[in-house]
Amino acid sequence: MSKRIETGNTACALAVLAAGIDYMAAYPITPQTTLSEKIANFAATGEFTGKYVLVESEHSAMSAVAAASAVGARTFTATSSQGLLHMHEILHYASGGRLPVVMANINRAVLAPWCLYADHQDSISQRDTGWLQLFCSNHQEIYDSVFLAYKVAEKVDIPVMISYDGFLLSHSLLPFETVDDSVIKQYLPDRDPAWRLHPDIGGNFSNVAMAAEYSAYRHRLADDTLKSLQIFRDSIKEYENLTGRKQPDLIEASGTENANVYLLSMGSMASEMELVATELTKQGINASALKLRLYRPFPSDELVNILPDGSTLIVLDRNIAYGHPGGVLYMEARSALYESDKKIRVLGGSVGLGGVDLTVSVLLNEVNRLLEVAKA
Amino acid sequence: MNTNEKKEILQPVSMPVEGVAGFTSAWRSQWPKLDSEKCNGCLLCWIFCPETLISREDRSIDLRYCKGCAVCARECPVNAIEMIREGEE
Amino acid sequence: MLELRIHGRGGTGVVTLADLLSKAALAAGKEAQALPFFGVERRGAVIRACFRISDTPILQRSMSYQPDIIALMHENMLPHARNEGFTEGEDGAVIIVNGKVPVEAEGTQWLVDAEQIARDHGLTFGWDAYINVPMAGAIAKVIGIPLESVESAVNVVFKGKNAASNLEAARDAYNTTTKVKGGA
Amino acid sequence: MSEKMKENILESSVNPMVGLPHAEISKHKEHDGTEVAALSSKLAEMPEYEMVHKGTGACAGCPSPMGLRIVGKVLGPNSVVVMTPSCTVASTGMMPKSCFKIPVLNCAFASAAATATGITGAYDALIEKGAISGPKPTVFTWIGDGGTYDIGFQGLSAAAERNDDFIFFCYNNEAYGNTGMQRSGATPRHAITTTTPGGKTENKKNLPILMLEHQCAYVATASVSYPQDLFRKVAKAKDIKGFRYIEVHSPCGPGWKIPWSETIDMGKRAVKTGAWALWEAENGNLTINAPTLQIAQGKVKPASLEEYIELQGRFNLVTRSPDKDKIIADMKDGIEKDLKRLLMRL
Repeated sequence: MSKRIETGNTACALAVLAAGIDYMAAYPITPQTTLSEKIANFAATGEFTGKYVLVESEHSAMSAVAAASAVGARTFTATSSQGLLHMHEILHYASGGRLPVVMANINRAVLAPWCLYADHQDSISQRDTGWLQLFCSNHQEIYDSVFLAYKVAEKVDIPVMISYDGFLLSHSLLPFETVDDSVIKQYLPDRDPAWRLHPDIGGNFSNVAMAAEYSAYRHRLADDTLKSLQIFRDSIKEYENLTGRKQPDLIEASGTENANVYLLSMGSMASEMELVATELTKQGINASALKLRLYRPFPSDELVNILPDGSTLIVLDRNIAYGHPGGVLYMEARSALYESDKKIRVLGGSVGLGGVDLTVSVLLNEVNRLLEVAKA
Repeated sequence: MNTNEKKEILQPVSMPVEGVAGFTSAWRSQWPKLDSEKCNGCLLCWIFCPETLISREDRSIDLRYCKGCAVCARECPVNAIEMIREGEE
Repeated sequence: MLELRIHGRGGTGVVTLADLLSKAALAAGKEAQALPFFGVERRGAVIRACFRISDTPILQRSMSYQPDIIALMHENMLPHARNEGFTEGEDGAVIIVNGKVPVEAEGTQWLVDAEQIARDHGLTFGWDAYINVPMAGAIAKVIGIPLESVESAVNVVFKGKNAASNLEAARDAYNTTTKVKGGA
Repeated sequence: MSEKMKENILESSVNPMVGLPHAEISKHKEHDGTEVAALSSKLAEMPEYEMVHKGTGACAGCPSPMGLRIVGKVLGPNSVVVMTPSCTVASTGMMPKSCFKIPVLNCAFASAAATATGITGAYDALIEKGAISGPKPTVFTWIGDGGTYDIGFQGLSAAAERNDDFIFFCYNNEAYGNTGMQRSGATPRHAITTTTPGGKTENKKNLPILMLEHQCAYVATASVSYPQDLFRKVAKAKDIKGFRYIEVHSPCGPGWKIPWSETIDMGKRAVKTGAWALWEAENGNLTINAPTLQIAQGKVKPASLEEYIELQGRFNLVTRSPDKDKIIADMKDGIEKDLKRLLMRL
């Protein structure tokens, strides 16, 4: 294990290198570009030993890695924003085909108008593609998430998307600890698929299904997605045991225990929110920040368990759930708490769109505004 | 090939079988009748049959699947194949 | 925690400067964060980068709006720095300038002729000088990162022949950066 | 649009066969004795292996399984195929059944080439790593003209430029057959399709030439009606590493509005009129095959284009047009020019 300080994209590239990827295809897009460039450099120096194909579009990138995954390869691609939207069709294909592709999405705003900066609209627009989605708030999480993603993806045969904020994480430098290759090998042995596209095995992948077969596959995917929650929990524990390093929970709470006010968010904002909770506590409001690490499937049980009866939950989203007030996390949190006996006031807002800088004071203003609404 | 037998196959995969569309003889209104006497063994019927129904050895036709397209009759240079109305001999 | 904001021009190595400072801070056993801000403009355009150094993990993910230190890669970056906002005066931000004479600003100021140092060590590209390495040396000195840590960072970032001249440049800058205004 | 044209369109869309000289079809046989004799010796030597199971869901007389059978004889069981939405996929059989003995990867419409890129690259990586044992399966695609000329062209062009190691087969039936015969970039001018009820007003693209200009390892045009030529070209392609493109002209019963029995005959007419040219090119070096070369050089008189047009219901608006002679003369002129341009590439 060694401590390094690198950009988020380099942290991701180093993890990709250690994860033993067989096949990668990617197309450049800001702010992902430096990630695929970094891996191209690793390929040029011979450190990356897999096949790396420079395709002509994100649609082709996802098509190629999905196909390579069907052959049994451990595959990786990365994109951002429009690139992710361009992949959308094939995202459904990869999950429906139960192909354990892992992808990094460097969160960035989507058209129109053009905007290059951090915004979660790109990944949340893929919410119902059947992909599992991890979010990161620092470089350590980016690095560790790559291994976790492969671990879970290959166990449940569902693709995983790792999202982290463009520029704020992708291009910033932060320290993180790498893990020795031997430990990673132990955590992530070579992929051993039950089926692969090969003449020795045979099979026609994804030909036309009638309603009954189709719905059975889709229900199975939905069930397995929910079941993956436990696989995530177990896989995080296994990683902790192997590395001896504490991992954040699916929803990581920080700040005051038994707080009255909880601040739920994901991505880089979730880190700054820890400072907001501290600031609120200083002002006499017992606050705790909740960092969501896994967005799909949504860890509802964790959320319900953390929140004490009578508390207030403020949810801040870097996205908009059009047609519903606030963003997707707000929607998700309200849905999770509906069945709970606990009486919890939930308020939500969308902030930081298009990379609007979320300083402690900006976040504090929004939280205070929502707390006023809660009082009213 | 390190195939893990224990793991369940979750991918939507079909396996090859004969007659995916059933016995497609139901699709036809005419059937091809080969006159072995006339046949010169050129094998054009064998190569052009879309359903792989004609034997290269003896040009016998697997009528269970024949859709009656008549390409064999059409392409036979010596008119050794005749299309017969379904139900007639 | 100490917050630094660097004002420079695109294509002059500000990103590498941030990389060097971060690695030097890590070598010195500190927590650090470098956060470059990119516009859509290209080479030559005015850019800024934030750098934080701390004894505890850094949780901020936003830019610095009240930095403790302002680093001007060129004297003419002062209006840009003011535009972005910083507290000017004896109790305000410390200013580090690449130049021969101090800039017209209140408060503590450090001066380094990074341009000349770069040229002395052949760190040029066409008409331009690569001032990022000498600036890293200068900033390191002001914020208290030991020279050995800067040297180890230079050795990580640059390889071969480049490393030697850059090391020299970093040392020169570290040793010649002087406080020209204010402070004790 | 004249009233007469409207009538013709209505008539042809109700019954595509109306007005066709059916009775005469069986009188025209495009065989000659020497050709058959040459064919038969080689057919007897072709491998026994059949890639397609009996009893597919394809239309009667469909050229796609005919072509695949020949491709299968060359490539054998150690091969995998990529398919996009097409007639072939629709006739594969429903889950959990498949009519193909080799593995198939069905992918999204625009993804054919990139999918094959992924497969071939993954085999390279996994074989090198020792995760799977060789020999490497032959990777090929079997894609209609829609997935090749139109929605799939970006990926196709890119895979050719990267020289990815697979064979891209386009089976060209000159329309979107699977969705019920809409125009494609491969539909010839004047052809009626469900989206060009007044006849297509644009020329088809010359995609094989575009592929030739990619300077890839091997590019060839072929026809289901010339099984040996197709066999030989696939065999040549099989032994070449890198990107290979083979376009197989595939006359379509419902699309061309011809009786099922006429598939092969129409394919031969297409070649003998010069409307479909047979050629191949290794690394951009062109060879024009018989009988296209002889037609292009004027050594062999082309077959009747009038008949070729008249026999196809999709050209009913031409057949019935008062300007028929002029239209057909223009078509002939177009074919001659195309062949001349092809000769100039030699």
